[in-house]
Amino acid sequence: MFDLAFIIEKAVLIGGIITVSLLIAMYSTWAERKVAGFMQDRLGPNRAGWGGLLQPLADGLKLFMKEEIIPNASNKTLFILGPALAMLTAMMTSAVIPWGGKIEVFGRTVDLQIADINIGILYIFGVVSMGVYGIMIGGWASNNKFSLLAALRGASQMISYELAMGLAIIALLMITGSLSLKTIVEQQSTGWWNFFLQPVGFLIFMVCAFAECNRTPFDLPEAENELNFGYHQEYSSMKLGFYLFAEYINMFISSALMATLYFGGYDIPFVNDANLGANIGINALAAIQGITLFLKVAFFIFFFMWVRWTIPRFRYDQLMNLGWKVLIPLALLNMLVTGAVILWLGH
Amino acid sequence: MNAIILSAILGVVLMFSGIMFKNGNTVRNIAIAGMLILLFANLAEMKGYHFFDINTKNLLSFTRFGLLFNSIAIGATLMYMLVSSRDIVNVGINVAEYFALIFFVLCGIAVITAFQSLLMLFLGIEIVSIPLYILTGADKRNLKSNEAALKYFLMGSFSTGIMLMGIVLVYGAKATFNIELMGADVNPGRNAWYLSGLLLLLISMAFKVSAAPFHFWTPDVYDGAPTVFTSFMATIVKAGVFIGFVRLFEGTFANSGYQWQLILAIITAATLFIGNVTAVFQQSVKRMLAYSSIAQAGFMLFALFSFNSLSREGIILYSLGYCLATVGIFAVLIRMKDYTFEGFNGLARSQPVLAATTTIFLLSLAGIPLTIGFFAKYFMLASAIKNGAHLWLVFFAILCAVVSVYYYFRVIQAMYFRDGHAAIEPTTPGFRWILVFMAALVILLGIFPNLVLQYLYF
Amino acid sequence: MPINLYIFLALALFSIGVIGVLTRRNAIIIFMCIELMLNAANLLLVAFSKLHLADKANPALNVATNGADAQLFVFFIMVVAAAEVTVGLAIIVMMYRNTHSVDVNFLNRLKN
Amino acid sequence: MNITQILFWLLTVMAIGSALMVIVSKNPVYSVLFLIATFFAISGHYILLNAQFLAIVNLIVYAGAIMVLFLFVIMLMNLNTETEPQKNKWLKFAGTIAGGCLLLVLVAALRDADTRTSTALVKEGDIGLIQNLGKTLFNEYVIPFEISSVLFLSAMVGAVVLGKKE
Amino acid sequence: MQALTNRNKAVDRKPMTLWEKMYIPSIMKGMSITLSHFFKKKPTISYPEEKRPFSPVFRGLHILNRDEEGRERCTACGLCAVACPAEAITMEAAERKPGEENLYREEKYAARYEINMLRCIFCGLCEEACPKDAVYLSETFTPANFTRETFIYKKQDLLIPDPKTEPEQYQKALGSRAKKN
Amino acid sequence: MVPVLLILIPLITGLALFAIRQENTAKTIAFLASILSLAVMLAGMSIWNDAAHLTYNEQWIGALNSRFHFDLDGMSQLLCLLTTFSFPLIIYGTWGNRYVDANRFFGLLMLSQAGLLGVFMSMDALLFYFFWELALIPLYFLCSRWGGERRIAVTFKFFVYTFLGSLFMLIAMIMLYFKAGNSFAWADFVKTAQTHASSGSSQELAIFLMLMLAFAIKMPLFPFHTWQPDTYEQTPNAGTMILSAIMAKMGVYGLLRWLVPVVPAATFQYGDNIATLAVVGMLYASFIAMQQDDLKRLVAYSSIAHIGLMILAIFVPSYSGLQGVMIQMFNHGINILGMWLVVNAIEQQFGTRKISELGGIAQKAPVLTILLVVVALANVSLPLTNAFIGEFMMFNGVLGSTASQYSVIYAVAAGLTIILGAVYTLRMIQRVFYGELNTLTMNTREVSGYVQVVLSIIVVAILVIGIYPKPLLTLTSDVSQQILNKMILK
Repeated sequence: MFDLAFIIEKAVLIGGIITVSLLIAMYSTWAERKVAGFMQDRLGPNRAGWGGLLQPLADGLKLFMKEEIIPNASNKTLFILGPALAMLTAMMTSAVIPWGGKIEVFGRTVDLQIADINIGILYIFGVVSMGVYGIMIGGWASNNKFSLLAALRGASQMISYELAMGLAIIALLMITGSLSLKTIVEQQSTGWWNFFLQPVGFLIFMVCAFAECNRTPFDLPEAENELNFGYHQEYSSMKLGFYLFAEYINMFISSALMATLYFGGYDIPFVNDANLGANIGINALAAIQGITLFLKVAFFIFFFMWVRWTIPRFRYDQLMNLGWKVLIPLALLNMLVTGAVILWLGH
Repeated sequence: MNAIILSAILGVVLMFSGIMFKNGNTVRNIAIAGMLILLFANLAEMKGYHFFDINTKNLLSFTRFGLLFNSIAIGATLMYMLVSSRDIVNVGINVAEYFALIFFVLCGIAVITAFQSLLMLFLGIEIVSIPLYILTGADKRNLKSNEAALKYFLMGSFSTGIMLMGIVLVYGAKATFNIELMGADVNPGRNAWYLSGLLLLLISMAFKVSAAPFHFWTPDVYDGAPTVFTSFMATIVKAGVFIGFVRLFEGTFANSGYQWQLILAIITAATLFIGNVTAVFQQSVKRMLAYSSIAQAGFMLFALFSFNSLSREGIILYSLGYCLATVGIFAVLIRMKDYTFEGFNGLARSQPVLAATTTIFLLSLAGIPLTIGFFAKYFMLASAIKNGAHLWLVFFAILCAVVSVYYYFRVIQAMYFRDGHAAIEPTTPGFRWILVFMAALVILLGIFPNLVLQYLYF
Repeated sequence: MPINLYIFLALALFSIGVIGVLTRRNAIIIFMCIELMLNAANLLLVAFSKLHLADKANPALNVATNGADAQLFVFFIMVVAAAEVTVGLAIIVMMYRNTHSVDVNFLNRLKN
Repeated sequence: MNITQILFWLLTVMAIGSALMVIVSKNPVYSVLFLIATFFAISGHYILLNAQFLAIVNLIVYAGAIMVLFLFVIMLMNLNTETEPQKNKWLKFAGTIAGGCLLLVLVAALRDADTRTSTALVKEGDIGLIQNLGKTLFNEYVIPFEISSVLFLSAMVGAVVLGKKE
Repeated sequence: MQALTNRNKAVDRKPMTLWEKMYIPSIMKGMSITLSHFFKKKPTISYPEEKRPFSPVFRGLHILNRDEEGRERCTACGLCAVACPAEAITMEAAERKPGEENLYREEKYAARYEINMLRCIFCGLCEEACPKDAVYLSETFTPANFTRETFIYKKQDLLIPDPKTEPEQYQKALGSRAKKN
Repeated sequence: MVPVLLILIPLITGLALFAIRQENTAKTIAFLASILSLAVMLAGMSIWNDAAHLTYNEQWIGALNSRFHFDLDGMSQLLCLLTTFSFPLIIYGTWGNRYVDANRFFGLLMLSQAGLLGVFMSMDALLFYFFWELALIPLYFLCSRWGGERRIAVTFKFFVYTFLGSLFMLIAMIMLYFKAGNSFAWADFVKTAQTHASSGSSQELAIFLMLMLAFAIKMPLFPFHTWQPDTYEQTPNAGTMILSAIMAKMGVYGLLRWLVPVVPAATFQYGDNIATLAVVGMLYASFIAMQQDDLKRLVAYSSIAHIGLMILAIFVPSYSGLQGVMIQMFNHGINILGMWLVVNAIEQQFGTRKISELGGIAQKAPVLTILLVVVALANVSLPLTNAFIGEFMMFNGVLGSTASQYSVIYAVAAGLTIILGAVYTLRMIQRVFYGELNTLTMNTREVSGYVQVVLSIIVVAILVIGIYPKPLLTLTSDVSQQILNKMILK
């Protein structure tokens, strides 16, 4: 009844990916500060460990050690549920992303993907749309009007940009014809990367990804000059840490998604993966593929930070205007053009 | 299909016309022109000219019955716009949107009249309902309007829920959404699903057409909504939903035996009773008309009670007569300063034309011969008599009709026989001419109903 | 799974929705209960779609559908629900602006 | 009990339990959250029935969009427990009884012989997969698909008409 | 009005062209600027490990000097306190008792000598004013501390180490500049 | 052609009158139109007296198989003659009355004439129903607008009563329609009744009861008469005249045309019950009439008694009785017209109708008195007056009828009412015209020339028919015989 090996395999994969996600998120905080420093002609953290590599651990330790404050007037259950949800939804997204080709362990061929479901993209959408709740619940439960305002802002921002994101992806789907991320990656490894077929779509997707992650220039929910500290104003200690972590995990997943959807995923550029695999063995290939993907992801994470330290924050009305009046029409246009081209080529 | 597509397009055109033209009257003229186009298109379809060649995959079927009703609905809306569009402009600032919503409602009605699949019925009803919720609440400052909108909305979506459950159970039993295929018996073991589903459908549709005992929202909503939209809601829309009701149960009830007739008879009787008796006690003409619409729904339910050619003809005539008359009365009512019966005192002296036309409309509603209202009731009663079962209902209906005379004639009495100075806003000659035209139509069709009915059979 | 389990489950949810509509006074919660009713219908539709798919294999039953239509119906229900929510919440907010309450029992001014 | 059955009962309990909590909870925010939980359970049922597309769409549309709107409104209105005065006890009681009766009647009516033997396919059948549904949608059901755009237009217009400040 | 400098520029209020409205070029420009900074050499000096060379005129913490025999030079004349624009210096004079000649160079000495480093502006006027060459400013930074009281430097904080007992430290504290004198 | 003209002349005149503002012009036009229709009617009875001119049959509502079918047979001719004869008299007789919005008043009057004529000529049930209502609605407005103090409530009661009745009639008609194989034609109704006569079928009973109700309310038959005295009292006199002189005949006509031949079995079966009601009603009305102080109410109750006798003769039928009914319809029409004219004249002059307040008028107005006495004597059916012929034939018929075993009792009871009628009529004459002059009647003037002319015409008609009734009797003999043939007799 229960395929034990299968369960173990998946458990290991899940464990691995969670670990990796957490690690990457941890080091994203380090990288963020590092990049910020470099862009501002500084060095960034460099005391804890070599090049400040132990800084995330120190930060984590600090957050753990901090006093846990739950405001009296808050709704306790929801106050705790908020960051938990944020973290949960952030982690869940990674389930459908293919991290590499197949590997052979103990005589089993294992896909480096937790679940290759054929509605992968929709799944991601579903989970991302759940992400709003973490913010909203946390913000509301704090019983602080700034938190609430920030939470509502965040929610409306995320919902608004989800639309454009979806429309951008629809255009992509017209080309791929599949919602499975694995299939999409495989298509790209034999053909063109989708970025070259869908540059506008990618642009839209990327902008929306920024907004979904509440990253600058879309970090309205945390706009400290207007809302003090945003929706997690009342949070402290590890609950705050969860929120911050969730943001970085989101960033990581978004990067992975962008890489997967538009930049060939684990496809090694300029190389025929299959031939390479025949030469160096399937496990080595998977390793290289994994590294390729992580390089791409790293680039996008860097890009996230790069943008953060370049572009100033939007005003709220500008944000909404961009979402509804620019991105959505653009995405629709993109969709129409894509459809027309496909129709034209099809005949 | 002409009407569906064109009404949707015209709705969009009107939406944008609001951006282009700030002047409400321009928008109004566009709307009236659009309505003419729509009417023309639908008449063309009746003559066999299809502007759009679309395979509906058996989801819609454009029968003569549906198309004829559609023409009636569009025509009545045209009349409605001609007499009341000025008042629509006065409701609020979103003039273009109101007109657009009316076009969308017509689109929904066109879908309802042509539906072949329960899916289309569901969509059609929703397309009709949602704009109506909005129109009900269009007078945003007015608390009554707000409440009416909320009430209407909650009741409407509640009944939608019930309807869906009904559809689901019916689907479970018959494995199809197509009302034609539903006649075939698939699996006798699932008959209970089918019957339960039909029952839920019946309840929900009764909600939508405000049949007793599911009518309680109607007076409040009709009273609270801006009067000009009440006029639209209570007439054209209600009749449209009725057509859907009839079409739905034609294929299902009629085949599932006569165990329904008793239920329907009770619903009909209750509707007639409550509508008429409560209307008697109203002090406001608007509320009286709301209750009278319930009472009229009771008569329209006869079309469901007995499925035969007479009932089809009857519901067509009933819709037409009811729409024309009620739209006319409301058009006058909107201009009254005082909505109570006393407000009408002495109207005949100051506004003889309005009083005369209103009288004709009221006589039509009461079902007095020489008006279309008579033939409407005639066909309904005749269909029930032909059907033969539950004749007591016919007598009950007659008694109720007599009761209805009481409150309709109260208005006439106020206008003609009582002294007073009915306060009324000034009217234009054009308005009066249209009213006269409508009254003439009521009488003409009251003498020659064939002018309409022949289209069912040509 | 036996279809009657699904039927009972859906009916239970449906009835809970109905009870909610009848007993609560907060317009938003009433509205949510209506959504619950819609979802009960959706669930049952999907179950029926798979029932008909199972029946399709049985030549003794002449089933007209493979069940895909039911799932599409669910899709349309969701579509409609979304539209309804837009309008409904707009109405509730409008109401709230004027009365600072969403209590349906306040909706009795029309009675007089 | 195999794993499907376990999952079925688990989800059923979750669905009914949270649905009950929706109508029992005093705090509207809790109601919303429990409703979301119900939707999750229903989505789980969809997955069990191999209707993946609907499962996800249910989550995206209902849990992800509709319920967010509800939460939005409730939070903005700051509706607390005290905001909802209690309904008359008897009315409540009557409402509950009425709903219960509805359930009873329907259940009693639907306990057909055929009902007990018929089964719905679980975890099999690919009609719920997106490519099959998509093909049906854009072949057989393209007209309702297009017509529903009218619905959305009017909803949009409605939101503008009702929401815009005059 | 005649502009004083040529740096001011009139605000350009003409509407943006479509190209400008797309923002992408400007975003690119901004991104390239930040990226170029990313690769620029960082001017940071890792302080405790690396130090910047002081300028010859650097004025650091005060020091109360001693003479070659290790006696305090200060006679508590108060000229430094008078000269101090920030009024950071206070002192209390005392008479030298017999037997203390090895401690104080003159008959009078400062029993208490305090400089409030929070007020001090390190202008060096006290150094200029001192006739006995007793106070001067070294090359040491003001170290960080936790409380305000600790920034009021007492005499023992200011006194240079005894050249006889701790000659190395004395030399170090004396710094390079003192040698020039 | 004649039927069409008969309907169109008053109809068009009526509609046109709404546009004419001057009172006298309107009145004159109405009068001329009514004269014109009388002329057409007379022409129809003499020079155009053939089927081509007297029938009109055209397609109307195809879906219902209903036709514009008018036919002027003997009975119709008689009643149309009554109508067209009465209207000029009514208009001329009330020439002195002043009305607000006179044009509308006369317009409605003409419209109701159109309706009445239509009722008497229709051979199609739906058409019959139409005209039935068309006759009612204008009268309702007439009464409500120009009536007395309590006019609104009273006329509304009247309207609701008759409307209820007519709705029941509609149902009966629809049932008959299906029974006759989707046809509204009178001929088809009768044919079906003759071929499928089945006494005791519940449907036939239902039809009978519903039709009976409609006609009973209209005539009115006890106990459906409660609207009548009030309405007669409150309506303007011209309206009262139409109501009692012509409209009451609609009910009788309806019985003869649409009830008796159409549901003969039920008529036969339940004839006794109706006859009993009629007799009770006659007695009741006569007793009440004796108590009345108001002239109008007195005449109203006497009318109930007279109509009761006609009903009795119909439900206890024989050839002689039916002929009596026919001629009595005409006679009662003009007699009561005369009565009303006198009442109107009195009311116009004294502003009151109370018998107790009047007295001694004969001293001052001998012409009026003479004319009235003749009319009143006709009303109590003295020999040599027209009513004597009718009542005698009816009594004769009832006594000679084989249809009921109680015919003798009926005849005796009905005979009693004749005596009672004589009592109250003569007492009224005595009180009002003779006796002492009082302050009110001191200055009595002779009645106006209009009334004198009209009353003279009526008196002449009374005497002529009383002496030489044969033309009228031959006119209806065929019809009476036909009706009798279609009834089931023992």
